[in-house]
Formats: sequence, structure tokens, C-alpha cells
Amino acid sequence: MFADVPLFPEQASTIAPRVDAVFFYVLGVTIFFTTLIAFLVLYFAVKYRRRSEEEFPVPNVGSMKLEFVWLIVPFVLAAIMFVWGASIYIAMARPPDDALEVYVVGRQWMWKLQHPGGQREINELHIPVGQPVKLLMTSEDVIHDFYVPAFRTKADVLPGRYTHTWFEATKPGRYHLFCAEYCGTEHSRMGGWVHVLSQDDYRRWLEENADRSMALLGRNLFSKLQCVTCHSGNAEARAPVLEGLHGRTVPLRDGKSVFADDNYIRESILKPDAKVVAGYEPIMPPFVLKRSADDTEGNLTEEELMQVIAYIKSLRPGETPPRVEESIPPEKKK
Amino acid sequence: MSARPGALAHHFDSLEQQHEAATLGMWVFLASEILFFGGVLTAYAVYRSLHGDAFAAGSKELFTTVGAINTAVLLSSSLTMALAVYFAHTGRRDWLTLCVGLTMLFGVAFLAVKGTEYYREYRESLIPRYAFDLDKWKDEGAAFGHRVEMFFLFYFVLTGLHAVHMFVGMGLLTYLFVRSRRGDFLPEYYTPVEVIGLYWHFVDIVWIFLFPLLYLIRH
Amino acid sequence: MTTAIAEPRPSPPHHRPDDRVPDYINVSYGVKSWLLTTDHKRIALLYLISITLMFFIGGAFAVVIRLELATPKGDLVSADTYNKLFTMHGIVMLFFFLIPSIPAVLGNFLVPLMVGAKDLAFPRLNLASWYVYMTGALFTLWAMLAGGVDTGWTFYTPLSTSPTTHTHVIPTAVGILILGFSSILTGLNFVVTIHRMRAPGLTWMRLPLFIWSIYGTSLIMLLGTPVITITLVLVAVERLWGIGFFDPRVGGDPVLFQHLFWFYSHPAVYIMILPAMGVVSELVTTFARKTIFGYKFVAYSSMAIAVFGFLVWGHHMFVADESAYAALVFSALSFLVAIPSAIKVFNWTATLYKGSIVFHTPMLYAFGFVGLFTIGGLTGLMLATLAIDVHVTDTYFVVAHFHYIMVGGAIMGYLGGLHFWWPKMTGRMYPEFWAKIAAAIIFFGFNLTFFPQFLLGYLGMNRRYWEYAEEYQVLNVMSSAGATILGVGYLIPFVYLTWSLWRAKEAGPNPWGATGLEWLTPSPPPQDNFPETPVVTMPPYVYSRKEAEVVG
Amino acid sequence: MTRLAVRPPTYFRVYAALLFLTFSTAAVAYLPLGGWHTVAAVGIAAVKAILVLLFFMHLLQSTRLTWLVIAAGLFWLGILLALTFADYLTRGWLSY
Ligand code: HEA
Ligand code: HEA
Ligand code: HEC
Ligand code: CUA
Ligand SMILES: [Cu+2]
Repeated sequence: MFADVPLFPEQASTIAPRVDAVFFYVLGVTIFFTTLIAFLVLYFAVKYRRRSEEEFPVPNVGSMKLEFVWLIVPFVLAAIMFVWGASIYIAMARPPDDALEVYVVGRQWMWKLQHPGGQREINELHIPVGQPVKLLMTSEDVIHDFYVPAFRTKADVLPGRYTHTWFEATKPGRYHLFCAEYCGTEHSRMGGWVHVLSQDDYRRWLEENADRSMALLGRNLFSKLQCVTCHSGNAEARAPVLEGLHGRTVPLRDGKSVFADDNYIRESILKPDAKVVAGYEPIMPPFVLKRSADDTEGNLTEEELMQVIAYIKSLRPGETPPRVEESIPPEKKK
Repeated sequence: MSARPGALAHHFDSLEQQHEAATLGMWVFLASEILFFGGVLTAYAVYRSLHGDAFAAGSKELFTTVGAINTAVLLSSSLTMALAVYFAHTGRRDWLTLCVGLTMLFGVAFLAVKGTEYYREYRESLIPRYAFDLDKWKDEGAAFGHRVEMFFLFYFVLTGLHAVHMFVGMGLLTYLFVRSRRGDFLPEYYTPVEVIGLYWHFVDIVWIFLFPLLYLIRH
Repeated sequence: MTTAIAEPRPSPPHHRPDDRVPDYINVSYGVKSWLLTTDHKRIALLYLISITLMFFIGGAFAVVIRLELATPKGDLVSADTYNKLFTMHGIVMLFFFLIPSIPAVLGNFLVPLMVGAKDLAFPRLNLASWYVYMTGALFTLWAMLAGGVDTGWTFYTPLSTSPTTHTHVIPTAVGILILGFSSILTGLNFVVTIHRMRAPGLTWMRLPLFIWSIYGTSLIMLLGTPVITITLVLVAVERLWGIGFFDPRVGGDPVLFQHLFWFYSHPAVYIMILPAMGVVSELVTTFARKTIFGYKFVAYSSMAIAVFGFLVWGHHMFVADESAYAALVFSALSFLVAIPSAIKVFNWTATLYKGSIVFHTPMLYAFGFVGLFTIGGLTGLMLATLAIDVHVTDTYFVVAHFHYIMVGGAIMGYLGGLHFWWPKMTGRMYPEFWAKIAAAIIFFGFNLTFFPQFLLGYLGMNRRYWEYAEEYQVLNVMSSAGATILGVGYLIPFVYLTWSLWRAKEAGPNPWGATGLEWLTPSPPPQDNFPETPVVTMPPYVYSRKEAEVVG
Repeated sequence: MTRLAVRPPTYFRVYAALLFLTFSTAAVAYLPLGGWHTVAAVGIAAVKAILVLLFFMHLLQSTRLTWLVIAAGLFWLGILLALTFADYLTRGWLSY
């Protein structure tokens, strides 16, 4: 069981070994002084234990020389820590010019990432090995923090401005991505994976996802299935605006309310009558999952459903596409 | 040491020690107060350095003359307070009572003027968020108006905190007034007058800084 | 006038309680005589009861936290509940337990005694401080009962000001703000007392080191606390008004909040550790029968910590988008503040050299303090190292760092001091056997709880996580197991100290053979401490008047 | 008791000076000083504060300790301002 308890994190970026090196230096100093102090205290305690009640040792006079020794030695050791740590920190703050740029938007409680080629991802990041990647980050609400332990990189993501960080992965693989700044209820779930791909795999991934990122596919479906005819950007329309729905608490007709997570959205599409939003009529037709790709009874596949959901999740204020006026909304079958 | 005077608390050796302790206590408290106002003033300094022109625009909305007059009123109250301490020291009870009374009067005057200013700002839609006329600055862009709003936040928080201190001061002065009429203070013992005086002067000094920082921003 | 030299040998316990002057405990009776007392010693006991209660409340929150974290999935409590738990754990433990612990209990009791005064300079203000403390505590407890608060003890904006944070931010903040006044008033009382009420002959260089450390602590309380007070006011204003200084919409900057918050909250960690250091200086000298090695260095290092402590707050913001240059400055200054701490540790160790050492429980706690504080402090240096902090900030590494210092250091110091002065405060000895057992359990449980957290942190497990990745489970289970042992360890002293009030043997004025003016008084001391103001003629910690008899 | 060396005529003179400075600080705000308005305004305010401290608050007759206490308050405010601005003034120095 203990065999697979990790005790030290993987090193998967160019900066990681450098961070670990200075860490081991400070660790060495720590172990040295802890052992020294512990040893001396115990040794003195035993050696000079009181042997009789009448024992009165010579008073201390102190020693200037010693005082200066233990003033200067720690000072020098600490100065090394500072310079070493600072030099790496400066390197972390300055991304190389040829870095690939990825845009990151944090919000309660998900990461939205966008590649220069338009590929969008949620809570996942695909990057190539051996290529510096620079993240340009901002938040839609509170402070979050983009943290990849295997890369030893971390940077806060703030509302109202851009922050940045960068790294260069050295090993293909899958690494934890965490939100490290406490941001409310689902802080501990605001994470995902960073996939480091070989240059070839990365190119393939880019091609597969060019214009076909989940949300983008979902966007097409949103028009194709004519969702947009009812769910327009207009708050006065017959169906609720779906922008920013995910993560919100939705008041229902029966006075209860529901937290709009993936499952709720899924249910709203497949069984619209199950939970009816306050202020609307239950006119939305249920959409049916296809049992197989060529099932004509159904409307959409599981994968397509995920794309629609991904799209709804990515919808920000003002992003609902314009309504296609000609089309007639699908009706609920009586 | 002769018999213990009535005003001497049990744990002190002499009135001298007691007086020294009380004044030191007040000074230490005032040092702490510097940091209390210092917290907001630091925020003020940061944002003023970032949004200087918006702060200047906000400052222009305030009535400099009224602010200056109020400064004078508060300085006058400091004068009468200083005189009160002097009369306590010299044992002139009636003058002491009069000066404390005058100080209170100036204090009320200051707060009254401040109140009318607040009312005027309300009428002119300068209350952030609740009644704030962003359109006044629409030529400078939407963000600019919000920064002016931020200036007014500072205006209300800073003057508000100052006013709270004034109210506390008024309470303390009332206490002095009652005790001095009762004849509690003697040349040997007037520590409360001196200590409360220190507090009052401090509140005055705060205003001395607030006046230029809020009313006189030019850019 | 008496001459104030303590007999440096244990005095026999008092056997005839009848011929004593009434002590401060039995000078008057009834609830009213306690609730309206202005006697610093009684107020100390009022604080003792209040903070003990707070410690167990905070501890109960910790127990649930550790239970939840025994499994990777969030299965015991909901995410919101968990977030409230660690927030309230942090708030209760820091503001309502650790910050007042040594200053308000031991400081209140000892400062007048140690400087040879009859009371603190402002006894009524002292009582008022306790009431203010209680008001703040009740406010916060009420907020907790009403549903709690989930912003983390750090109240970072915009999370704390966001309308989507529905919890009781304002009442909690107001509770802490009220508490701040209590801190300020206590600090003020100490500063004035130490300046103005020292006994004749008690020069600064003759002060016990505990007084020096309390003086440094008071300085921080006086000059730091007002800033957190005003900052919390600003947060409350922003929440109420719906617009505020940290709001990006009006050009505000959330990072400014962090500056103002840490301007107090970093120095506040020295409010927690300095008094414990003072206690350890007393313990080490008494139980080694030695003058402190390098008195001036230890005394001035307290002042250095108090002052330099204000220069380093930015080390909590290395990844928070403060400018890289500011980060460099704050990192460098953080190392500077480690030097005076190092001086203390080395001087304590050197004090033991050629001492005459006994292993009474307080001394065991002092040993524990020195070891665990060293680990906690040196891991603080890792955090101060910029590159390392980027990796471990907001992980369990930080959690381990501060628990090592606060639980391993400060609480050990507090327990050591409590045992040491328990005979003086209550007139009774504690049971030595049980005390040693408890100390051992606490030491073991503590390390088992918090050592695995260093590993977890470096592995990348984030703090304030309700759920965590599977691979971290084994270490978490160890930590949870340790916490259980630690909890039991803390219950034991609670039980036997309470028991000792009625059943234990009487202590006598100076059971340890310690120096210091407080040991000249009977145990417990009479209401006015000293019938006549003592006169001091010697530096502190003079144990070896009988140099002729020195062994070795 | 502290010896009060200050007598009413001094108080009135100080008061007159304070009023004059209040007037001048308001007047200075309308002079074309370029970027120096803030410096002038805060400078004058500092002079006024010092007058109040020295005379009204009897700092002149007070012990060194009192001076020290005020100095500490101001010094700590200085720390707060200086290190906060160490952040704000160096932002954007590092371009990327
Ligand atoms: C009592 C409490 C206490 C104390 C005394 C300290 C002491 C120190 N702390 Fe700690 N700290 C906390 C409580 C405390 N801390 C808390 C609560 C947090 C988290 C807050 C939160 O985010 O919730 C924190 C967080 C924290 C951080 C931020 C971490 C992060 O969030 O990223 C940093 C970074 O620099 C830091 C550094 C230090 C340093 C350098 C010291 C130094 O003062 C330590 C000095 C001591 C020694 C160095 C040991 C003795 C010396 C020797 C034996 C000689 C050898 C010495 C040398 C070689 C120099 N602390
Ligand atoms: C003085 C300060 C102090 C003290 C003493 C403690 C004590 C303990 N802390 Fe504390 N802790 C903090 C200050 C402190 N902590 C702070 C500031 C934070 C950060 C909060 C934040 O992020 O905002 C924190 C966070 C924190 C976390 C991280 C939570 C997270 O980030 O998700 C954890 C997790 O293990 C933890 C555990 C413990 C444990 C096991 C103890 C143990 O030492 C406790 C032992 C005590 C007991 C177990 C009580 C004994 C009593 C009983 C067992 C009986 C129960 C009683 C009744 C029900 C009547 N603490
Ligand atoms: C005939 C009009 C109509 C069509 C077409 C329609 N909807 Fe709806 N939808 C509604 C109405 C009305 C509601 C609100 C009442 C309810 O909850 O059933 C709603 C509710 C929802 C909700 C829950 C919204 C909330 O605020 O909680 C989701 C999600 C949703 N629809 C998704 C879709 C998707 C995806 C499609 C297309 C695949 C679609 N809808 C097509 C009318 C429609
Ligand atoms: Cu986002 Cu934590
Ligand atoms: Cu710190």
C-alpha cells in the first residue's frame, strides 16, 4: 500500500528542477539546524541534569564572539537563499519571447482556456512538450489561482486585469491542474488536467480541434436544433436566457430552487418538465438521445449533448447568437 | 509621602505618577489612532496616485469655502480647548467651564456645517451608488465617472470617520463640562481635562489633513 | 522597604492557611465580585476561562476538518460546511484564542507582579478590555450559530464582498473589529504600566525577559491592530454599500486589501510567538538555574522582531500579482526578521550549557517549543524564498509551517507557562505524572498530525480543499490519526488542572526556586500584590549566590 | 504635574498663525504651481499640525518619551505607505 504513496512531486517543467534545487538547499539548512539544536538541547539536558538540590552553577557571562557567530552564519546562509530563490523567481516572471500564448479565464468554478487557433477547452489544457507556453489570465469574478504542481508554477488570476505565468513542459503526460486560491464553494473542484503532448500529437490535437472545440460544436448544434429560436438573447422571450446559467441558482415554478450544474442542464434538455423555471411555461419539447448514430428517432447523441452543455456553460453575457427569424421553433408533441 | 489625596487611585504611589500614566496612555492611544486613519489614507494615496484626474474632478464638486470655514471653526475649538487646560491649571473654574462650553459649541457648529454639506451632496447626486450622477462625466468615459465615485467614497468614509471621532469627543466634553461645573478639578488634579484635550486636538489635526486632501485637489 | 531578592531555592509549602492575608481569590466572593473586579489577577482568570472555551470550540472545528479529510471525497460534510469550518477554525483559534492567550492571561497576571506594581496602570480599562473581548467573541459566535462565514480567515476581496457570498461576513468582521479594541487597550495598559510603574531599581536591563517580550507584543498590538480594524470597516462598507475601495468596477484593486490585511496580520503572528518566547526565556533560566546567556541580545531581539515584523507582510503575496520588485524587497526583509529569532534559539540553547537542569513539565514544554519552533521557523524561510513559495503557497506546506509555529511553538509555550505559573495563580501544584504523560502525548500527536502535511504540501495538495486527489490519502489519514491523539492530549491537562484546583497539594510561594518579583508574594498573591513596593537591586535570573558551592 | 509654560497670548498667536495658514492653503490651491499643489497643501497641513502639537498639546514641555510615541506612530505610518508604494510604483517595470 505504501509503495504507491508519492512523497515527492514529479518534475515536468524546465523550472521544476531549479525550484527543487534551492528547496533542497534550504531543506539541508533546516535539517542541519534542527538536528544541531535538538542534539545540543538533549545533550546538555542530560549531561547537566541536576544532581543535587544544592547545586548552583556559575552564572552565564555571555560571549560577544559567539553572539556574532550566530548572527552572521544564519545571515550568510539566508542571503544565499534569497539570491538563489530570487533569481529563479525573476526567470518565472519573464516568459521567453517565442512562447505560445494561451488565454485563461477563471470563474467560479471552472477554467476556460483558449488557444491562439481558436481551440477552446474547459478545465483541460493541451500543450506541446519542449515549447514555452505563456498564459494570459483573468477572472470573471473572484480571485483564482492557476497551479500545476508538476511544473512548480502558480499565479493568481484576478478580476479586472490580466496576470501571466509561463512554463515549458519537459515530459509528455497528464498533470494535475488546481485552483490554488480559495474562491468559494467548489474551490476544491475547480481543477482539471494539463496534457503535455509530443510535438506530433499536439499538432494532431490542434487539427482535430480546429474549429471543433466542444463549445464551438455545441454552438452549431444550438442553432441546428433550433434552441436559439426560443432561447434568444432577449430576456423578454418565451424561454430563459441561458447566458451565465451554469453555476447560478435557478428559482423554480414550485417555489424551490436548483443549482444549475451539468446535471441540471442535462435534465432540462432531456426532461424539460422535471424542473420548470419560475416565470415560464413548460413549453419546451423534450430532446431525445439517439441510441445509435443512425437512430432517427432521437435528436442528438450523448457526445452532442455534452457539446451543447459545454456551449451553454461557456455562454457569457451577450454571446447568444442572433435568432434565425425564419425558422419555426419545434413544438412540444401533444 | 503624606496622606493619599482623594483623586489618587489605590495602585499609584503619587498623583504625579498617576497623571504621567494617564497622559502617556492618551498619547499611546493617539499613536494607535494615527495608524487607524493611516489605513484609509494609504488606500487614498494609492488610488489618488492611480486616478489623480478623477480625484481632482471629484474635489471640484466640493465647496472649498465651506471646508475652509469649517477648518477655522475647528481650529477655534482647539484654541478654547487649550485655554480650558490653562484655566484648569490655574484653578479658574468659571473660565474652565466657559472654555469647555465654547469648545462644545464650536464642535456642534462644525458638525452642523458638515451635515448641510452632506445634504447638499445628496441633492447634487454625489452619493456613490445610491444617488450618483455618472452622466456628469460622460464625456470623459464611463470608467472616469466611476473613479469620481471612488473619490466620493473616500470623501464620505474619511469625513464620516472624522465625524464619529467628533461625536465621541462631544461626549467626553460633556463629561468634562459636568465635572468642571461640579468643581472637581483643582490645580493639583485636572488630568481628565488635559487628556481629553489631547484627544480633541488630535481630531483637529486629522481634519487639518483632510481639508487639503479632499477639498483642494488640483491637477 | 523590603529588598527584592528571591530565595533561589524551593520554599516549603505553606501549612497553615489560616494565618495568611486573604489572597486575591478569597478576598471576596460571589459572581459579582468577579464580574466587576478590577484586579488584574482576577481578570487574567476571566480571560483564562474565556480563551479555554474558545480553544475547544476551535479544536472541535479542527476535529471535523480532519474527519472530512480522512477520505478524498467530500462525504462527511458539504463543501459549504467545510469552508465554514476552516474559516471559523482559523478565526476562533487566531483572534479569540492565540492572540489573547499569553498576553491576556499570563501577561495580565504577571506584568504588574513582575514590575512590582499593585495593578496595571488602568485597572478599569483592563476590565473593559475583557468585556470588549467578550462582546466581540459573542458577536462572532452568534454569527457562527446563525450560519457561519466561509471566506477563509483572510477575508480576501472580492470573495468576501461579493454578493454571491451569502454568509455572515459582516457580523464576523464586526466581532473581530470589536476584539481589536480589546487588543489595543490591553497593549496600551501594558506599555504604560511597563513605562510608568516599575518598582524602584527595576531598570530596563533588569526586567525579566517576559516583560520585554510583552512590551514588544504590545507595540505590535498598538500599531498594527488599528489597520486591520479600519480594513475590516472598509470591507463591511463595501458589502453594505455594494460599492467600495477594493472593487475593480470603480478602479479599485483587490490586492490593496491584501496589503492592508497583512500589514496587521503578519505582525500579528509575532503577537502570537513573542509572548511564548518570553515564557520560554523564563522557563529555561529557572529550570537550568542559570542566568540567560546574552541577556541584552535576547531582550533586544524581541524589539527587533516587533519592528522588523512590520516590514515583511508582502511575503504573503508573492503570487498575488504584487510587483516582482516589491516581492524581492519583501523576501529579503523576511530573511532579516529570522535573524533575531535565530539569536533567541541559540541563546536558549547556550543557557543550558553547564546548567543544573531539571525536567519538570514546564521545561519539557520549553524543549518542545525550541525544537518545533525551529522547524516551523526554518520552513518559514522556505516560504520566504521566492521560488519555493511560488510552488508551495496555498498548499498544506503553509498549513504545516504555521501549525508548527503556532501549535508546536506558541501553544507549547502557553502550556509551559500555564504549568509554571499555575501554582502562583491558584496556590496548587499540578500533578506532575499526568502532566508529563500529557506533554508526551501532545508532542507525539502533534508531529503525527502536521509532519505529513509538509509532504502533502510539497506534493501539491492545496489548502482549503474539501476534496483532494486520491494519491494524497495515506498521508491525510496519518494526519487525521495524529489529530485524534493530539485532541486527547489536550483534554488531559484540561482535566487535571481543573482537578488540581480542589485536590492537589498546596504550592507555597516559590515551588521552583525561581527568581523574579512574582515569586516573592504568597501563592496565590494578595489583592494588592505587594504590601510595600519592593526595591530591586539585582539583574534578573541570579541563581548562584552561593558560588562557593557550585559543582563542576 | 507638567509645568505649563505656555500662556494665553501664545495660544492666540498660534491660533492666528493657524487661521492664516488655512487661508493660504486654500489660496495656494488657485495658484499655478504645476504639479506641486499636493506638496504645498500637505506641507502647509504639516506645519499646522506641528503648531497644534507643539503648543496646544504641550509637546514642547513634554518628555522625550512623548516625542518618541508620536514618532513611532508616524514612523509606522511611513512603513505602511513606503512598502505599499514599493508595490504600486514598481508595477509595470517588468515588461513582458
Ligand atoms: C506564530 C506564528 C508565525 C510565526 C512566528 C511565523 C514566522 C515566520 N513565517 Fe510564517 N506564517 C504564519 C504564522 C507564523 N509565521 C501563518 C499563520 C501563515 C499563513 C497565513 C495564511 O495564509 O493563512 C504564515 C505564512 C508565511 C508565509 C507565506 C506563505 C504563503 O502563504 O505563501 C511566509 C513567507 O515568507 C512565512 C514566513 C515566515 C518567516 C520567515 C518566519 C520567521 O519569523 C521565522 C524565524 C525563525 C527561524 C528562522 C527559526 C530559528 C532560527 C534558527 C534555528 C537558526 C537558523 C536560521 C537561519 C539559517 C536564518 N510565513
Ligand atoms: C492557534 C491557531 C491554531 C490552532 C491551535 C490550530 C489547531 C489545529 N488545526 Fe488549524 N488552522 C489555523 C490555526 C490553528 N489551528 C489557521 C489560522 C488555519 C487557516 C484557516 C484558513 O485557511 O482560513 C488553520 C487551518 C487548518 C487546516 C487546513 C484546512 C484547510 O485548509 O482546508 C487543518 C487541516 O488539517 C487544521 C488542523 C488543525 C488541527 C488538527 C489542530 C489541532 O491542534 C487541534 C487540537 C485540538 C483539539 C482536537 C481540541 C480538543 C478537544 C476535543 C477533542 C473535544 C471536542 C470538544 C467538543 C465537541 C466539546 N487547521
Ligand atoms: C419551444 C421553445 C423551446 C425550445 C425549442 C427549447 N427550449 Fe429550453 N426552455 C424553454 C422554456 C419555456 C424553458 C423554461 C421552462 C422550463 O424550465 O421548462 C426552457 C428551459 C431550458 C433550460 C433551463 C434554463 C434555466 O434557466 O434553468 C435549459 C438548459 C434549456 N431550456 C436548454 C435548451 C436547449 C439546449 C434547447 C435545444 C436543444 C432548448 N432548450 C430548446 C423553451 C424552449
Ligand atoms: Cu478558483 Cu479556487
Ligand atoms: Cu507572514
